[in-house]
Amino acid sequence: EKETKKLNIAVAANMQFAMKDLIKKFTEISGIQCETNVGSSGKLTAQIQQNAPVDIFISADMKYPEELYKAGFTIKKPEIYAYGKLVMWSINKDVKPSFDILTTDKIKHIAVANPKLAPYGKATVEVLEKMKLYDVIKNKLVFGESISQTNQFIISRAAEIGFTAKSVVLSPEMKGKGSWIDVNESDYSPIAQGVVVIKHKNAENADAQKFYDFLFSPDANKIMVNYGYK
Amino acid sequence: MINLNLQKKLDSENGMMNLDIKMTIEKGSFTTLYGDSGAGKTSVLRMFAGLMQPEKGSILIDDAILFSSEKNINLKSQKRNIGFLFQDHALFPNMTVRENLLYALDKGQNEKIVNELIALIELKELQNKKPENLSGGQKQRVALARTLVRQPKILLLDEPFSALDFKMRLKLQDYVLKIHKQYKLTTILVSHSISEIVKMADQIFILENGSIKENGKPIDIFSNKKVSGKFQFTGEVINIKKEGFLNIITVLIEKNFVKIIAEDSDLVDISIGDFVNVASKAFNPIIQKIR
Amino acid sequence: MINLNLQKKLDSENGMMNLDIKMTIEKGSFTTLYGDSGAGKTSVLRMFAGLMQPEKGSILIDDAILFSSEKNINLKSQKRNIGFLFQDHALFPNMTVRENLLYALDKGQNEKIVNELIALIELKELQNKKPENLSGGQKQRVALARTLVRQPKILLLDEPFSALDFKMRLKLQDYVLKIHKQYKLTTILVSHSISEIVKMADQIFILENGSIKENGKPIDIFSNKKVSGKFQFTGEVINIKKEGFLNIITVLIEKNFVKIIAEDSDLVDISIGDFVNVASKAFNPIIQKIR
Amino acid sequence: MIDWQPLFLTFKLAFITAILLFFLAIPLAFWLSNSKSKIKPVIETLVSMPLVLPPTVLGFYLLIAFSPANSFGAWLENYFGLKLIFSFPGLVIASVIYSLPFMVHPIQSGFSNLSKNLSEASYMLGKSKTTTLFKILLPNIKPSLLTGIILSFAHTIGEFGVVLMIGGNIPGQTKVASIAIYDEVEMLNYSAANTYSFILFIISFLILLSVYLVNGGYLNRISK
Amino acid sequence: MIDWQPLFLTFKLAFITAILLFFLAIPLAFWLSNSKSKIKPVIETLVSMPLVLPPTVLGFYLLIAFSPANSFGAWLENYFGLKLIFSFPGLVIASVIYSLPFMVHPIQSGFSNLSKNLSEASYMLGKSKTTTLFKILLPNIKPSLLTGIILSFAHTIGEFGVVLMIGGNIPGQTKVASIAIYDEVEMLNYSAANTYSFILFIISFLILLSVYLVNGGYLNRISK
Ligand SMILES: Nc1ncnc2c1ncn2[C@@H]1O[C@H](COP(=O)(O)OP(=O)(O)OP(=O)(O)O)[C@@H](O)[C@H]1O
Ligand SMILES: Nc1ncnc2c1ncn2[C@@H]1O[C@H](COP(=O)(O)OP(=O)(O)OP(=O)(O)O)[C@@H](O)[C@H]1O
Ligand SMILES: [Mg+2]
Ligand SMILES: [Mg+2]
Repeated sequence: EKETKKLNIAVAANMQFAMKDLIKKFTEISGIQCETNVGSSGKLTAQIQQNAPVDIFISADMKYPEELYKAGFTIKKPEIYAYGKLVMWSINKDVKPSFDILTTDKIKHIAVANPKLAPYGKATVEVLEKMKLYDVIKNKLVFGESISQTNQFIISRAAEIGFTAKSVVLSPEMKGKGSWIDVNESDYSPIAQGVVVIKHKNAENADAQKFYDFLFSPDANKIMVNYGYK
Repeated sequence: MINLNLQKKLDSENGMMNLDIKMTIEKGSFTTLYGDSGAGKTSVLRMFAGLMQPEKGSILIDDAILFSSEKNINLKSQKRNIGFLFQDHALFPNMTVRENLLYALDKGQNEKIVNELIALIELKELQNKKPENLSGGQKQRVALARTLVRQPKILLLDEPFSALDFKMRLKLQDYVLKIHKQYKLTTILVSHSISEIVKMADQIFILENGSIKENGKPIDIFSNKKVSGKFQFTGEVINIKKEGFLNIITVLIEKNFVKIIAEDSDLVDISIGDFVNVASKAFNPIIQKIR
Repeated sequence: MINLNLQKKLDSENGMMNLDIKMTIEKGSFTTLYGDSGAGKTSVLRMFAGLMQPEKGSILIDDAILFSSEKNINLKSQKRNIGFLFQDHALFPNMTVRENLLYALDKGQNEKIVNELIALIELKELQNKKPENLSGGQKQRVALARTLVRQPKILLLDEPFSALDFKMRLKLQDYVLKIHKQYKLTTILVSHSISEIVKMADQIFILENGSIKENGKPIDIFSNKKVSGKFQFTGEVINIKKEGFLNIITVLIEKNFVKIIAEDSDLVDISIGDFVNVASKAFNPIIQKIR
Repeated sequence: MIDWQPLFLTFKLAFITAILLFFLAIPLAFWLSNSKSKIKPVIETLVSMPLVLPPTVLGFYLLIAFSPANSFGAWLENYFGLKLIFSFPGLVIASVIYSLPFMVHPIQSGFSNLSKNLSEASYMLGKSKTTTLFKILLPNIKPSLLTGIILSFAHTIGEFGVVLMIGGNIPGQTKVASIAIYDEVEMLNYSAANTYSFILFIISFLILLSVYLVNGGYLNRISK
Repeated sequence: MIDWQPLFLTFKLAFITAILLFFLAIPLAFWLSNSKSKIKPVIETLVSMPLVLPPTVLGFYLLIAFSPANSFGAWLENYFGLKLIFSFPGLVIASVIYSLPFMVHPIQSGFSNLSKNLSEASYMLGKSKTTTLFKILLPNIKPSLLTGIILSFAHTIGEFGVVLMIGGNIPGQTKVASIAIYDEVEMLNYSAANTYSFILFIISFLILLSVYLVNGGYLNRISK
């Protein structure tokens, strides 16, 4: 039993592909086996609140870890392990991403992550509002439940263009597909992603702490930068 | 002694009908219900069997109460140990002829009876067919056989022979009579056929509009009305053939044809299709047993 | 002229049965099918109606081909304009009695006929009831009425009167005969009752095991076998009562009781339940019309 | 406090879907119950297949199919002016596809359970297959029809994945209640989610209950 | 390349759920079709209610109910040693609750379509309600039983929201195919997601097709 005990990592869905490399590296270094439980941050938070067996929670924003901290499920305050970056992306060959094109007839639908749920969605709205575009193109917006669904809107070309995470367009699967531009980072509040170690009644969380520490190591940082995080 | 006291409001051809029946039946007797379509015959059987609930009344077998509206007793159908042949067969469509009979077996009862009954109803070759492939009369025979499998102490038969040809009907009538006697069953038969009733039953109840109009021995009931010392029949004129002054009239009296020679004067008023009385005052018939 | 030539393998009580029927029926005639249960009567009607497909053969009405296995023609039931009374009624459970009849109306046909038929079958009071609440005989009457609504040129009746009491049966027989004549219908009736057949039909086909064994006029068919110049009947001994040296024997001859006085010596061999011949050589009966 | 629009949209979607399905499923189920065709089992199976894919996945495939960037979607848009993605009609079509088995299978089994006698009797009265279907067969499988309607109605209300994918969560157009509730749950706004769920639950409960009451009353009346 | 475990788990879950539901639904449907109780329409409605909630939301409520942090979940854990969150048994129970209407309603309508004659005939042969149910009623509503089994089987395969919420995403235990597909989509691995979907589709197709073929053959045989 003891030997097969693995570290349970709850991972926000959009961190999943970076996480694969991170875990690989971590296991290489520490020899600790990990098991991931992927879901939306909201779902994972709900599960943790119901005593689901989770050792460490890697969220896509700060809100959910804060919530858990306040409710006393974590050992420490959440720490930011990375910042996400927003990009504008299109798969269509004849669509060159730019803010000007958004208002043209060429663009009928703009895919955005749900601003209530996904930090990238919130950031997108902020940007659009700042550029006084929001009210103009409000009717073109379609909302994905998560960043991943937003990607699907773009990839299926149901939406001609959309806003997503930089990690997406840099991922091996999507590299070179369509065209994208960075959104000026000063136009939106930073997309901070937090991590917390979950408190357990009696078990010790040494492994979890190790992973936590690993996340802030240069090794991990290198991987995350590769995936478009800061 | 079986006591039926049944009251229930039913719809009828003349508006609302108050079914109100009091019947006393000896155990081991063979009783018939006779009456017009809609008189309430099937309803009486269904109440006896526990498939229909009387509004008021009671059903007693000796001291056992099967139903009593006063005492609020209503024994389930399953517990009444009554065999019921339904007017519309109600064979189980998912089972073959044989399986229909096997299903009726009581726990631990010998399967032999099933083979006997299948032979009796002459459906050996069809025993592995599903009911939907049977003819009307074949279904009726299976329904009868299924009712007889358990040899229940009380047997309710709702027009069990109506779809059968003459030969088969006689054969099954005889069989029912035989087991009725052999196992001392109490049997109630619904029938529209007087000869069947007279042949089979000890007792007849004539139902009219939900009430018992008459009851007694079938022979008395029908005799009082129809028998006379004379040799006298009712029949229908089928043919009239002229031969010189005489006419040969063919009269159908049930299954028998009688040719009668009549003079023209006798013929006034009589034509083909008329119902007639045929009688003879001075008649001393010969009687012979037939094989 | 209607020509039926039907061949089909059916299961039967004696193993496989080769139904093989050739029938010619005059238009406007009244034909009966008679035969044992399982002989193939219903199957013949179903093939005529297009509900069962013959393996080989043809069905012709004058020059019109309803079915031909050679020419690969098989007219749909709906197109054959045939009325069919099913042996098991097949009333529509979702409709009341009246709605069952109304449904049968052709487009533009007058509703009057429905009222007439409901009155005829004496179900005025029950016309708004669903079939499940009807008695067996009531269902049969509705089925008959429903078949008659459209007054189809060809009428197939599969034991239409079997569940009816005597009075109702006579009444409906008469009605069927009346409309048969009035509208020049071609009617085929399946029946187990000889008196019914003789009364109604011009022509009888006796089926045995899927083939036609005999056919002709009912009166000839049954007469040849049963009529004699003598006044002679078959009946069953119901009662024997001793009075001194004499015995009064009651014999049931169909619905009639006859009392016969016999000496002890005549009685040798005869006991209750026996079938007997009752005959008289010298007999000159009186015949009277009855009202 | 509560935004009623998603609820309104949900019931509108569920009603329209159930009604469309009803008329679509009847001929299909009728054909399936009568056919002796070799491909019948294949069609029967295909009808159930939308169920085995996770709703979001099915939604994604539908999205690709309906997208005007692809030939089928372009054809729909050019020839029929039909824009199915991110629109209410698209939701309806997706729901119809997804809930198809809930309507077809119960009706089909209703037909199969029915005695052949009834249709034969109707044919002998010169009635066409269509008349027989509507006047005789359907009225005699009311419980099955009810099952089909209830299952597809209720399922459309709770549907979520397909709708989210095809609809794009546009307020007033495609943001149905299930999405609204989902959003609240994800935001850990449990009390708002509870309120929505409760309202959805109560309205659905009342609708279905009244259906069952009416139906029960009706059944009691005919079985009396 | 493809990890077969989620597929295996999916079909295991679907089989177990369908079988459990079958035995659970028969008595319930039988009661519903016979009962004249006043609460019957209420129960009928309640059976359908799991459908009207979005699966994740239902999953959320089940999560709360099953959680050892709450009294019901704690009771289950203490008295039965049952851990329902993030475990296969939890998935089974959740699926059973969610798919209940797909089994109960078709079976109930099958019973209702059946003529009362048959059970009466059976009672008159002295057979108990149970014997009558198993030997007479159920064999005569085969199409309805089949509908119930197919719908709940297929629905469990495609189920996703409830399963993800209750089960988490634990390989070999609760990571069913629908979640595996979800994972691949999240990882932008669309080709892997397609492969999974395709395999899921094909296997389900073959299973259902063979059910329909066997069933069709059977029905043909008895209707000959
Ligand atoms: N679909 C069928 N396939 C094969 N055999 C059948 C089919 N329907 C009936 N049979 C058989 O054909 C034979 C003739 O049946 P049919 O119904 O024609 O008899 P019938 O003369 O009408 O008898 P009854 O007077 O009992 O109604 C029976 O032995 C029956 O079992
Ligand atoms: N469940 C019921 N509720 C009300 N009335 C009924 C019910 N069942 C039958 N009836 C009516 O009760 C009357 C008697 O029916 P029953 O079946 O007892 O007649 P029957 O004597 O058997 O007639 P038949 O010889 O035609 O079979 C009929 O008028 C019928 O319409
Ligand atoms: Mg009766
Ligand atoms: Mg017949």
